[in-house]
Amino acid sequence: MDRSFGQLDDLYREVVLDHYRSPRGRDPISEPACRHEGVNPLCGDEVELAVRLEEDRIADVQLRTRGCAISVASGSMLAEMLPGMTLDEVGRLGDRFREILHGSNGDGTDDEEDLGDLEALRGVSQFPVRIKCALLPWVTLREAIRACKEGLRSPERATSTEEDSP
Amino acid sequence: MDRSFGQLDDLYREVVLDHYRSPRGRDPISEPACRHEGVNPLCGDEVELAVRLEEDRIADVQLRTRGCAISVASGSMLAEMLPGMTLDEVGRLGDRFREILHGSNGDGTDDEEDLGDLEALRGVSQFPVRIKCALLPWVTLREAIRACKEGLRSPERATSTEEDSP
Amino acid sequence: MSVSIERLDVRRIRSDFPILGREVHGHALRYLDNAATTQKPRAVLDALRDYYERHNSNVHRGVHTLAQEATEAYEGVRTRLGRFLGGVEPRGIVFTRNTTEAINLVARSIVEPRIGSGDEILLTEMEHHSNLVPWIQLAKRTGARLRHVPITEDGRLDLDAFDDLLTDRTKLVAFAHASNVLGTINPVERIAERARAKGALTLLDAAQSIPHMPVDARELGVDLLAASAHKMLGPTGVGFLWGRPELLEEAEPMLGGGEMILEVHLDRATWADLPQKLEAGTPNVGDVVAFGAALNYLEAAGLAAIRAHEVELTGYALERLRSLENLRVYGPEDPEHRSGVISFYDETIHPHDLATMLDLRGIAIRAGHHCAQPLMRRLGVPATSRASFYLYNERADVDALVEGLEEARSYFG
Amino acid sequence: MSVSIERLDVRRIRSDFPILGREVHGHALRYLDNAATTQKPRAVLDALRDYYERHNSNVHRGVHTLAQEATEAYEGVRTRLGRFLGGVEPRGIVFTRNTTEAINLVARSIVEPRIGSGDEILLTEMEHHSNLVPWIQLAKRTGARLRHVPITEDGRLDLDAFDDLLTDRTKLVAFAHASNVLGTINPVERIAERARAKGALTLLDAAQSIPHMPVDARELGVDLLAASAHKMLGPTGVGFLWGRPELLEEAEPMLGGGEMILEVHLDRATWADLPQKLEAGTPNVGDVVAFGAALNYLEAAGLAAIRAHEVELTGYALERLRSLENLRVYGPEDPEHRSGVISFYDETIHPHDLATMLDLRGIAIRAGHHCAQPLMRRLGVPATSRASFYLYNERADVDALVEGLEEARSYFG
Ligand SMILES: Cc1ncc(COP(=O)(O)O)c(C=O)c1O
Ligand SMILES: Cc1ncc(COP(=O)(O)O)c(C=O)c1O
Ligand code: FES
Ligand code: FES
Repeated sequence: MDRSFGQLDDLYREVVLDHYRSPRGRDPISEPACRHEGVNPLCGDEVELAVRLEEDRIADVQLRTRGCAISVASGSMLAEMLPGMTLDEVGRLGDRFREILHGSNGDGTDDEEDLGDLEALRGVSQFPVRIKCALLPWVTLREAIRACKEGLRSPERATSTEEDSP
Repeated sequence: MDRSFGQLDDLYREVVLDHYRSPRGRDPISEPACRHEGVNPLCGDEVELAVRLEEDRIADVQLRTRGCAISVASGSMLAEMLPGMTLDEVGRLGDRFREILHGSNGDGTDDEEDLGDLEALRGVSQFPVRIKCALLPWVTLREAIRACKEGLRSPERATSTEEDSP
Repeated sequence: MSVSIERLDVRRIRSDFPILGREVHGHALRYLDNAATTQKPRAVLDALRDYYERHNSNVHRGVHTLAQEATEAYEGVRTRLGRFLGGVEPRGIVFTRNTTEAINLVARSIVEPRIGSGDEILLTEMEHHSNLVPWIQLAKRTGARLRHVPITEDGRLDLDAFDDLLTDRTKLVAFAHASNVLGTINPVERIAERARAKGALTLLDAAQSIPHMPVDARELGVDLLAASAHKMLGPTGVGFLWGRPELLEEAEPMLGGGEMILEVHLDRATWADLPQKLEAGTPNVGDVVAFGAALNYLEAAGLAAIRAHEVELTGYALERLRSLENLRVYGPEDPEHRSGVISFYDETIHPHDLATMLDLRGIAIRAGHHCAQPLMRRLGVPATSRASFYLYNERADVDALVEGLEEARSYFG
Repeated sequence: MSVSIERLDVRRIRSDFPILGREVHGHALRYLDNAATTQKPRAVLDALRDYYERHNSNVHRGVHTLAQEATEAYEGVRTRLGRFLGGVEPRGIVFTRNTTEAINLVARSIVEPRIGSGDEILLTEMEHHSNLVPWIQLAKRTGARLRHVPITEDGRLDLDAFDDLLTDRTKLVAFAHASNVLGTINPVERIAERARAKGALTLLDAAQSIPHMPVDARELGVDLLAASAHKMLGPTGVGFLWGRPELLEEAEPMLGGGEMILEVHLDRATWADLPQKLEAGTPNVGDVVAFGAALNYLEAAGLAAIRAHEVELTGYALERLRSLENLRVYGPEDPEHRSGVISFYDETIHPHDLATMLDLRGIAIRAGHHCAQPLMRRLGVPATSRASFYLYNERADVDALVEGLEEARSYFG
């Protein structure tokens, strides 16, 4: 039997496993925060996410993922990277992340977003049914921010139904 | 193109066509008669049948068939043959007729019913979907007789759903 | 129109259909029962086999490779069908068993929740039982009233009567695009436009049109549309409903079970998004995949070319049949106004006797009420004989039919 | 029992299934997702192809040769299935798309007309969504109340609780013969007997039992029984309901349309006899015919032999899985009390990660809620991993599964 972990290592890179084993963003954040609970309908897994904005910047993110290694790692990376970023920057980063998940290599120009650890999730593009996993925290974040903008402060439960393929 | 009517003639023998072209049993019969209207659900064709019994003998049969050549001919033969027969004889004849329609050749003994003209419908056995056609008047007759026995005198409409195969 | 349309290469097409090489009673099969169901090209049978030999798995939710492949193949046909219908959203397409189930789904899921006694459903006298019985059942459940657009002597819808019958009480107009008995092609756009103006929904029974001519669901202006794969070179067991997604979103699922749910508790449940919401249980994956191959085959042949071929063949058949004395031929005169379906009636020979006689010559036609008993009553006959064409039929089929009919007339006459 | 049962020749059986020769990610496919759907032997695919290449036609009412052949083939499988179920009347068998549709048919056609608010329907905590959602919908329409038999710690029905829950208000007891998650085989006869004594109808969801063991519908004593062809070597798109004919005779058809009628007027209609009455529109003829070949294949292999093979394999798998630490394995201990379905849960590795990892080794298992969300809640897990066996599985499949699982544990642990 083939004992190499070739393709497997593509999906679960060391940095992904590290985020999975010790996810960031678990500490409670101070109010007022906007909350959202996202569900991946494929598997029923859930992310509870809270975000605190300061003007148009993300001040703090907290999240609790009941999910697979991919969704947990993706959420952990998000929690680590986002604080301090403007909403515009977050939007661009999310777009770029979606792109590489759908297998685009970018146009090679220098002004592409720096994906940081998210880069390590590139391998998910080879596992189409798992793309929803990687996007689950992002979709939940988007809804939480929308809730903020609409002045909602109470947690809302909704479903991430973002399509995993174009 | 093959111009022989071989198989066709098996189904539509001359005597069948003769009954079809000038069906017997169309004259009104005197009351009290028992009536039944039979329908072939395959095609929606109908037989209106009236029978007058004298004790356990058939005195008179009248029928009006809106149907195909097979059903019309079968009904016409019935009208011609039955008057004067006892109900027992009619029952045996009907059974024998069903048998040959289902392809049985009988046991070759002498006491088999004489089928008379009905013999000419033997070819129907090679056309399974048409067996219902040949049986339509018989099924209707059975219901009319049942109506007599139950003391019903008014026409009843019902459906012949006799199975065309065992 | 002066669009140049490729002529069908009927000889080549025929060689794609294995069953056409078959003999019946010692004669080459001449299949003229296409309104009942159509034959299948090798490409469809290959797709079916390939699916089961290489990809078969249950769809959705599965992580393993076969499950992913099966899901992609299945959902790919939904997208493909969306293009076939003129570019509609795939989530507005629900796979059913057949046209009949699609119409029942509309009745239960979409019409029933919004109709009450006093409301009316407008049908026509030329409908197939599949577009009559679900409404009879619905009327019984809800107290809604059924009205029917009458037909004219030459077998068209009486549009003046339609205009009168369409009122503020009309909640739905459900009608056939092409009649499976008369061949009549109905003026869908006009009907849909008036219905829309009155605020009534429209459901098009496209079982006899989509297989035979270019159909653009949105251009027609109807809200809902139903058809069957088996009448368009696809396998039995697949039909579909297309509907405006907004309408389907409000729909109350007719069938509950796996696949169509979001969250299930013992005492309550929420529904998945479209289209899964309306597809309960394991779908007919294999046949849907094969249906995709049928769509490819039809588009490769060209729907406009198929239509032109059938118009020509129908014109020829009408001409030959009309030359026979004492034969009633139903439906509009002009083949441009009809599909490739021709019903006829001869006083001297019962349709079933004719069908049996033709079968002995290898010619398959249908005899009966064609699931349109009310129309038979309107025509004043118990049954008719019906020949119906498709892309693989040829003039020789028509010649054999007419010759067989003449023979039968002389035999019984 | 000391009946001698032929051992399956698994090697020969495997060679009958083309897909088992396939590679996935460079490894031989090891298909352990049989509870979701099963693979098809060549004989089934040949029957499907032969039908379309030689006999394809619409069924019933047709006089021509193809129509007769198609009708005989289609109705022949109904008779065949009646024998397979232990010799039941063919007219009590209704072909549907799948188990789900069969259960919905029972809900709409049989239970709905005889139930009202205050009445109760008794289900269990281990049901598949297909045997939960139709009743949730029915309860909403009728005001009937749903009750659920709880399960014990080792995944059996709590029969004492059942006895208490079964009352004079219970109109229907609907339950799975074998659980698609726990593998538990439920004591059908005992349940059916008590239900009958209380005057309640019984519906058996046999989707996970009929494919895997001898089942005699009448001996079990239930009134109604549903299953899916695709879980028993047959094609997708076919399921069936068997019911006591007297019950089906009273049924109010769920779907209206062609085939199921006797007489149609514009405003009223009467129904055909059983079973046509409950099959509206063109049926899935091709797949039903192929399903007949699946039944032949299963009987040739022998249902008792299949059962014995699965018990042995399940026993082996349970033994190996139970030897792993910190792995929860659900359901009864004794393989004689369960089907070839094994669900397990490992705190350290998410079922979907495991399924992906195994897939990279060619091993197809299912991860998720298995359309049994309430049961997942009862077990206190969001999802489980599930391996499920069939006649073509072998010990090497179990070995690969366990090895892959150990690998995954060391990878993530
Ligand atoms: C116990 C049980 N019931 C019902 C079903 C539903 O079967 P289908 O999807 O074929 O309708 C399944 C299959 O997943 C099952 O395992
Ligand atoms: C006009 C029309 N509507 C509906 C149907 C029903 O189609 P199906 O039997 O595939 O449901 C037919 C086919 O006979 C038809 O011709
Ligand atoms: S499997 Fe549920 S989020 Fe990944
Ligand atoms: S076809 Fe109607 S009775 Fe023969």
